[in-house]
Amino acid sequence: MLTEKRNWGWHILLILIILAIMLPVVFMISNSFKTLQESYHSILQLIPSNPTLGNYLTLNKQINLLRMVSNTFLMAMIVTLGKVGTGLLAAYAFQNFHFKGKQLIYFIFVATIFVPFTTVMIPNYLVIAKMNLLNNVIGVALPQMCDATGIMLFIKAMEKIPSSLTESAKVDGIPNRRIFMNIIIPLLKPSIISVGAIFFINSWNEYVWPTLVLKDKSSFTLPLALQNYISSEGGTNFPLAMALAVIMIVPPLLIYMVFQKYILNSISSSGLK
Amino acid sequence: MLTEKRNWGWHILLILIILAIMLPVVFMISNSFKTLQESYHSILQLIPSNPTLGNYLTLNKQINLLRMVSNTFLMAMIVTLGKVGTGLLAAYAFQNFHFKGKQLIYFIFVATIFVPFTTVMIPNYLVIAKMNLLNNVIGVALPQMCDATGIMLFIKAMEKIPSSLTESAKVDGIPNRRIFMNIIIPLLKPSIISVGAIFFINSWNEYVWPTLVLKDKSSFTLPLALQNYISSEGGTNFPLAMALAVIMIVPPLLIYMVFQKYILNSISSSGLK
Amino acid sequence: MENTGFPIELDDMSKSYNKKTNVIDKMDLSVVPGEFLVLLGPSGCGKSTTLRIIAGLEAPTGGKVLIAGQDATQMTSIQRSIAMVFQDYALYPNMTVYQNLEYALRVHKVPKQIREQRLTSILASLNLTNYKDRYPSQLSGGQKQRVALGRGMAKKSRIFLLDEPLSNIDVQLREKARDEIQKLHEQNGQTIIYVTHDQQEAMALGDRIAVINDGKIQMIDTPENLYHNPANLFVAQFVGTPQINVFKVTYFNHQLLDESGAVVANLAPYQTTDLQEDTDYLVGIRPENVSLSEDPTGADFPAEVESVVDYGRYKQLTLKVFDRLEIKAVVTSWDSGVGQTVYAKLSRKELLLFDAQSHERIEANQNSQYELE
Amino acid sequence: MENTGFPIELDDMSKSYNKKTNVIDKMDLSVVPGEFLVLLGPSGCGKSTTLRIIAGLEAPTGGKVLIAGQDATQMTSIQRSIAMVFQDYALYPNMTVYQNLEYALRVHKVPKQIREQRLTSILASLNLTNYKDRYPSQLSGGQKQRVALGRGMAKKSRIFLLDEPLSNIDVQLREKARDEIQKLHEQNGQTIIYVTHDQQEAMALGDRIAVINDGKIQMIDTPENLYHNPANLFVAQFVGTPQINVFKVTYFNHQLLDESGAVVANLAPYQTTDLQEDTDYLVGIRPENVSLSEDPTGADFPAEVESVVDYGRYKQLTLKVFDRLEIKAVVTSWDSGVGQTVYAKLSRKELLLFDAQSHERIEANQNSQYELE
Repeated sequence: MLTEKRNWGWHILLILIILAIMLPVVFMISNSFKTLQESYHSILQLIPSNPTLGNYLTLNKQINLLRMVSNTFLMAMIVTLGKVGTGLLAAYAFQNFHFKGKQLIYFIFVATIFVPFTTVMIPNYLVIAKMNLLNNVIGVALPQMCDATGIMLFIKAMEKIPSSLTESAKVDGIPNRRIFMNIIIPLLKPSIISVGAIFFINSWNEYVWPTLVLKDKSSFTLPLALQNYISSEGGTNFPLAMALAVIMIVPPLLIYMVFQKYILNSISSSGLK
Repeated sequence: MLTEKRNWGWHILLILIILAIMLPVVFMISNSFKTLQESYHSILQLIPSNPTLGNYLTLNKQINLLRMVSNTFLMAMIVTLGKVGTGLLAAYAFQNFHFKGKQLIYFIFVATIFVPFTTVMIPNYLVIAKMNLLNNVIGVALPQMCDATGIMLFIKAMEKIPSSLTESAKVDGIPNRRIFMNIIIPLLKPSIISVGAIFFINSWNEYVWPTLVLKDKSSFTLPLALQNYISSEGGTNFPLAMALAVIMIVPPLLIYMVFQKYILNSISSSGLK
Repeated sequence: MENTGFPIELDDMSKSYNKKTNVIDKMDLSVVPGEFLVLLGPSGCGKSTTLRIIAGLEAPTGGKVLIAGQDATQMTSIQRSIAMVFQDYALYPNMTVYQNLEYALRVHKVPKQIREQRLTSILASLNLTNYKDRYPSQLSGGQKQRVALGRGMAKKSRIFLLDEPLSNIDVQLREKARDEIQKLHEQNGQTIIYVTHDQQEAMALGDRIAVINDGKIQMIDTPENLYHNPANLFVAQFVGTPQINVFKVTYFNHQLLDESGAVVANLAPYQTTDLQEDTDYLVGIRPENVSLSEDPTGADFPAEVESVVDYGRYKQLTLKVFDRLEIKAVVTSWDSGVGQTVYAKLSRKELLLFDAQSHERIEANQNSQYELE
Repeated sequence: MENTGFPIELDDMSKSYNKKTNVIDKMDLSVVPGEFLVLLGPSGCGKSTTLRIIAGLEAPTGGKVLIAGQDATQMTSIQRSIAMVFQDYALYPNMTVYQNLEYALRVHKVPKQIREQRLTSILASLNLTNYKDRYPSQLSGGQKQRVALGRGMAKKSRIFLLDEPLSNIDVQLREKARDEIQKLHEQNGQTIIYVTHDQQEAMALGDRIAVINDGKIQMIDTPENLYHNPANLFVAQFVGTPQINVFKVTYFNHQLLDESGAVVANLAPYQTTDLQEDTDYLVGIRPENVSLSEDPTGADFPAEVESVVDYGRYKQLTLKVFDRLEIKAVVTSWDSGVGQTVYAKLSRKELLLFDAQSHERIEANQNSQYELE
């Protein structure tokens, strides 16, 4: 092999980046097992000197964890399914039909990606309020369901499917509905799963918008509860918040583990050796 | 052409999705030109009956817009440059060097995408506090600078560069540093610009994390100011908030317009006809 | 052979993508029912676009396409009765071989029993019975190509379009694949339009070959006529390997003179009233029609042997003539070495002359042939 | 021609990607300084991997690679002195033609004046002077291929590796490109290793050709010997187009018998002590060595003409023999039609016999040849 010199510089760099990305997670997990006292004294210490499950037990007493997880899950699932569904349909329409002004519409579509969600929150809030969906998980999910990002990602994925496949089906007189269901969807499976996973975690993580819509504690999602613990009056209980944070990262990581094959493949088709 | 039937269903669907995505933006712009009174009465009316610049003038009196825009811009630029830089270097290292445990590290890397930022905020906050960077834009930017998403996106983009290019350079004895600077970076220009633009807008839009770090009004970013207007005591002044929102979406859209060629290309290489 | 093919007619058909330049320029073409027509040309010449327009995948921007006498723009895919094989085979990766063949029939609600019957016999005839439950990714190139053929056959269409179907399989398998396509045509009698850039493939398969360049049909004729009586320089150069030798000559006093003044060929014994005195022409001679001898008697000009390549069945020589030009000659046996001077004679019967400007062939008319042996 | 090439030696070299199956299996190969060696084989045979290992782009998992007598694993790219042309040309899209040629020299700090001098002459010799400021995307396939060659030449290396450099350009241009590569070799005297799957290209270029299959060298010899004296059935079938006719025979009482019992060839006049009585063999006969006549006298067996394809320079016939087998024959002229019965004679001198199991050629030894004319 042509290994002219050992590339130390590159390796050190990679290690630094890895540390920077991973350390916060390690701290989070570590502190969730510390007592309040220990975390005050030595919050940056990696291994807790007296590991305790106390924080998790306290948490379980203070809030209805199960309800909160299912609230969050329900909202994230609705948003994910909605985004994936509309994204797939719109992407297929964009790819296969020709209409006037298509390029302009496409341009505007992509532009909406550059409109911060924060700025459109208020108009959305008004609509949700008029629909009487305040304090309702559906109300949180609805305005997030259409999203240009999904359309773009699926257009990109569809471009990798050879056009000869749809053309061959068209010559054979297969209607678009069947082409979409029988050929496009099965072939996009890895993209659908990985894009869906990303949508799920984004929605799972969403904090600002739910704050606006959900006022009632019973409809709280996990990020709201976490925020409450952080900014609670009378000072933040860090280890308690960290325990909630650990609970909050488990479902997304489970999804990642289950679908890792598809997710890793859709990022790097050749796989990294 | 094989137009067996007019595909009305698909077209109607596309129009609905377009409306759902675009309407909030239109409402936002429209209401920013309404008086407070009109917005109370007919907030969903598209065309203001008495268009006024009043909201923008009030805003300019109440807060230091210029300072806030430059705060936000500075933070977003630092984050963007940091993410793009580390992402490019790490992606190249992943692609070109072989080391033990590479697959495992890659697996963990991707896993960090599935860790909600909300959950790692507190460990990050502690580090920033220890570094005395609270109330400082740099403190907001630093923990966002390393991000596995950037690495993944650049690995994906690098995979499209034929490996024969780097191989040819290696046979000719060109060192990795030169290959990276003279061949990879120039060829990735469209990806760098469009990924950078997405990073910029995400950072521009970031609200939760800056709330934690920035307490002093003089270091506020735009999303914080907007949030303040929305949740201000004594009721929300909607038209005023909308005017601020309009100001907030202008810079990202400008970036999109300037770099549209690269951004649209990186989404759809063939271009949509 | 039952003749069930539809006729196809292109009438002044044009295609443009940018409204400025025509990819296909006012093409007229009439395909006889049951004919095997090959569209031959270099990449980008418009041959694939022509096929795609006939298939209905693209719309012509001018002129008409008639299938079985009807304007094709108004026809559904069922009325067109077209099956098509794509260059990349376009097999559905998520379906097995059997499902690939069955899919269109199932969508069109052909009864299960008929489907099974038809597909079983097609799979058997293509030696694919053992592979029917495999997915395309588990097949070799040659097998994929046969599945694509089979899928086209399953439709029992009147027209079969093939777009470079052999370009993705190994050279060693192509000969066999050609034979299969030929047999398929003999058995089903469909009208076949076959696109290729490979002139050998075209010669082996086509009843007629349409040579296309720059969106225009340069010549349409049988393989034999294409080779021996090309309509213009492009056809002469595109068909035949190694390429025909071409050099510029001046006609003067019954002789063809090289630029250096040397005599290339003396046409004195032949009537040459078609040629203008003191005018430039291009002369073309195929490598196998350059005969070489060590004896100068009766030869046209001396030539120095630069290199000899042994292809086994024949040997190909590169010769330097007039101290300037390189020409190729093909011989079946060659014992002399490299560097030697030999004497070349051009077969008068196979000598082709082209107009120096238009590159059109100057055909010998019946009254005044420049060659008469 | 100055001979500046390095010798290359592969010593028991193996390569495996999964630690189970060897892509290259204990290969021994010795390339003489200044030799033009072609690695020929079907896709996936390991020929490209061999080239990449020599280039240092991959490491062998077993055995050694010696360049100029030194173990290559320890050598830097400068010591190896290798230039390489890739199948896709690997031109840097962000640099002009001139910058592409100049890049490696600039990085290695060759003085500007020397660079300019060297590149100007290379560009001129490849007819690229007018294109020097163009970007690769503005070039045709043939031009890109020449730029890739030029970039390799700019290095003045001792070894030149080419990986299917002509597979991406039009057939019509390949002949010319071959000549260019041949000239480059004559002028620079580098050791050239050239990978291709095209047997015609291999025959035209190689001093020697190594035929590779399944990671093993099947035969390494001159083009002529490859064609006339193949070491085994694979080589016989891979080299030559149309493919050699092969059928199973039994040797019995000085005769080769078809499965149906018909006599394929009577070997009585020849000594045949190498062959075992009542044993199966494979007989191979190239299409041009099947001579056809309407007269049964002296012929081996009758044959029915199934089809005739006119390739211009020659005609290729498909014949049905023994009511079962199809064989091909190549003739230069053929006036009779299809469906007729003719009589075939196989040239004894060119008849090849292979072991039915091992597929190794049974060579006539000096004392007991089965053919002796």
